[in-house]
Amino acid sequence: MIQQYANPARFNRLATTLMPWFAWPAGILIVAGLYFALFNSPPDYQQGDTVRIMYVHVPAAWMALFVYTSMAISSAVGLIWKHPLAHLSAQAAAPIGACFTFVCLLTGSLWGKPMWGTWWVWDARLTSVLILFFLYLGFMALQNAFDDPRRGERSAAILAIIGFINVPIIKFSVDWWNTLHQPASVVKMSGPAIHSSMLIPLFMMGVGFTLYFGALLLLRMKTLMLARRARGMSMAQLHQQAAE
Amino acid sequence: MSALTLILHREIRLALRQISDSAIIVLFFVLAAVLFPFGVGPEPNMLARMAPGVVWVTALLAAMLSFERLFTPDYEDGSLEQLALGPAPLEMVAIAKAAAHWLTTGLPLMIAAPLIAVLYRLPDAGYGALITTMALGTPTISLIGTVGAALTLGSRRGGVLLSLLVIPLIIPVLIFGTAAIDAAISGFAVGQHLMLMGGFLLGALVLTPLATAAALRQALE
Amino acid sequence: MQMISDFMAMGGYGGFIWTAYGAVAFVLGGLLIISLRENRATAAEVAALEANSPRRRNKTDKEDDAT
Amino acid sequence: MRFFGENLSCVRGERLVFSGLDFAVEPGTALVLTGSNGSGKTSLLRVMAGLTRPTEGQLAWDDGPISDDPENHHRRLHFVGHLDALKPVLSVHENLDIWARLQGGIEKKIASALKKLMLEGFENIPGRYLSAGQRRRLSLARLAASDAPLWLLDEPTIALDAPSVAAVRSLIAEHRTNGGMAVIATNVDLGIADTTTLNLLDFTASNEDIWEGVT
Repeated sequence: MIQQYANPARFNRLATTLMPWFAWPAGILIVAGLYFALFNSPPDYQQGDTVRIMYVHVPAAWMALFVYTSMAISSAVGLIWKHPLAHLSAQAAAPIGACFTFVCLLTGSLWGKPMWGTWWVWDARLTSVLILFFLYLGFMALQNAFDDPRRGERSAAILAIIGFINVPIIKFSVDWWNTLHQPASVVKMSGPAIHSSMLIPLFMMGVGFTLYFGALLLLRMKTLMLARRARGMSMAQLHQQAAE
Repeated sequence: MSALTLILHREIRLALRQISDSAIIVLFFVLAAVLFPFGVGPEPNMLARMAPGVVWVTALLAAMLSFERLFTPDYEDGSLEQLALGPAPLEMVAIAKAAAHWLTTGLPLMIAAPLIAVLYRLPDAGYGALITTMALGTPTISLIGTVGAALTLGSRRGGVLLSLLVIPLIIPVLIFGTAAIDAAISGFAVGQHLMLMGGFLLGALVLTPLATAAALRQALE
Repeated sequence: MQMISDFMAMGGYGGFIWTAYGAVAFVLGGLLIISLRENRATAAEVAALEANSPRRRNKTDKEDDAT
Repeated sequence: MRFFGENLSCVRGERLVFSGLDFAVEPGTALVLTGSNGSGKTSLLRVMAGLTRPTEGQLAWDDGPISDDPENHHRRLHFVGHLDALKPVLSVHENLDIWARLQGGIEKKIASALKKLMLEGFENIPGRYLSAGQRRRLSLARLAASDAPLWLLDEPTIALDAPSVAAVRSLIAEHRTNGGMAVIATNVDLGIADTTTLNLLDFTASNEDIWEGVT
């Protein structure tokens, strides 16, 4: 019987070996990306140097959606095949996704200030990312709202799937809402024309962030498995003392 | 169908015995809506401009208050267990609960909304749209809120948590609800908004019972 | 010196750009550090739990030698 | 119609509560689950009722596993847990009436059920005035009013006085004579004749939790 559940130990060993393979390339790619982004790419003819914020803002936006998608998929796997590790992967990914979303919003606002003169713009994409941020917070809050972690992870898994179905609906509604209330003065953030020399840092940072996510996900999953083991052991000791 | 009506009948009977619970929700809606003029000033055409948004947002927040009591009493006294083990599938129980919530909370809010709109001097053209959008929107809110109630069942601070989970999912309904009223006031076509809201309602009617049943099943595990 | 201060100025937008990059480094770096610290703390907790459950000591020793 | 389970195992709070458990109940038999607190009696009953999904193993009637048609399985059983499912605002009759009609419209059995549990004359009293014993008896009256062949009872005689325990004993006996079967989790000797006993402690796993070996 335990065989079927042996894989936490096996996965744990796998994670330990895989982590460096994610961490080092991530570090190298991000450092290289930073070099290209800051030193080796031309300023935008319109926006000047502020376009350099794009090299962190856009990859963060990609990651915000990518991590939420991975959470929805692993939640579905966890619920359908009742696989505890899938739930752990979603639980481990949530804070990372939330950080990427927060960074995306922050850099978006820092980019908006010099370009449009205000810290926050109710632009369709920024607003959708803001709502995505609430979906992340909702997931994490629900996850921790139960005494039994098993209950928490399953409720949060259902929420992740519902949230994932709603992301396109919210995006559509916000886009539509934004065009309806389009204040004439704000230039629609269509994004600068991507010059090839700008693509390199953008790509590097994107892949670097993804590998960073991979490494951190494995690390956080190992921590969660240890925490579950600690909980199991303390419950077992409790039971043994009760039995004696 | 009889199981659905039986459960619905039970819910209505229970709600009528504690009618004050739904009355409080409507009172909160009225109070919250009345507060805005004190904040932004009584200037008529600004209030008229704000009316659709204020009525819809306060109705939405009032509905949030009532979801925590939807499953918790049954969960605590064991009725939910018996309902889950009854002949009717849990999806049926979910629909009955959402319908009961709409009848005891959604409907009263829908009736109170035009009265609040009068306080805000909403232009006459807006009333028809207000009632239609509430008629399409409040059931969707009830359905999505029932999922939230099932998800937060047995959790600490269920009520506040439920709002955090459910409100982002209801934003599309809010957007098109208020947009429909604004369009009606300025004489534009309202059809597309109402059709979209109808779409949300049908989507919710089909999908949310599945989610609620799944949430209840794992809550009872 | 002139080169560096030009570069730092980033065409007058230096403040925004460096704050943006600084924030990214702070948030992602901070998350990494917190996760590492959490991992160490939980590992220590498990070790402590293992220490005072003698009956299972022989079993987990064999397990540790294996990995 | 035989109801049986093969190689069942259940995890509760990161811990394997029992594993490799088999059981079978035929019409007319009663299975008593014994074992110390936390040994998994309630978990096993909830697994049998279909509330908890076993992490391994299968439950089935003669005509197929319960997962094929959960509603049908639910129609065949009646589960009495620790909670009484009683609404304080509704009267005794109203409480019973809802469940009876949900189970299958057998209102006529309500009067006899109330009499069997010595609750006749209580029909119009609101639930909130009932004592713990009376609430328990009302929960058991719902059992008497249901015609499900399989009864799953979790500590049915808690908070019951002697006459009530006798009433429960005769209720189960009558149920078995008309071909019903019962699974009762209890630590108290109910004095029920020819029952087979299943001690949960024989199936407790080696207390190895699934996160073992994670370093």
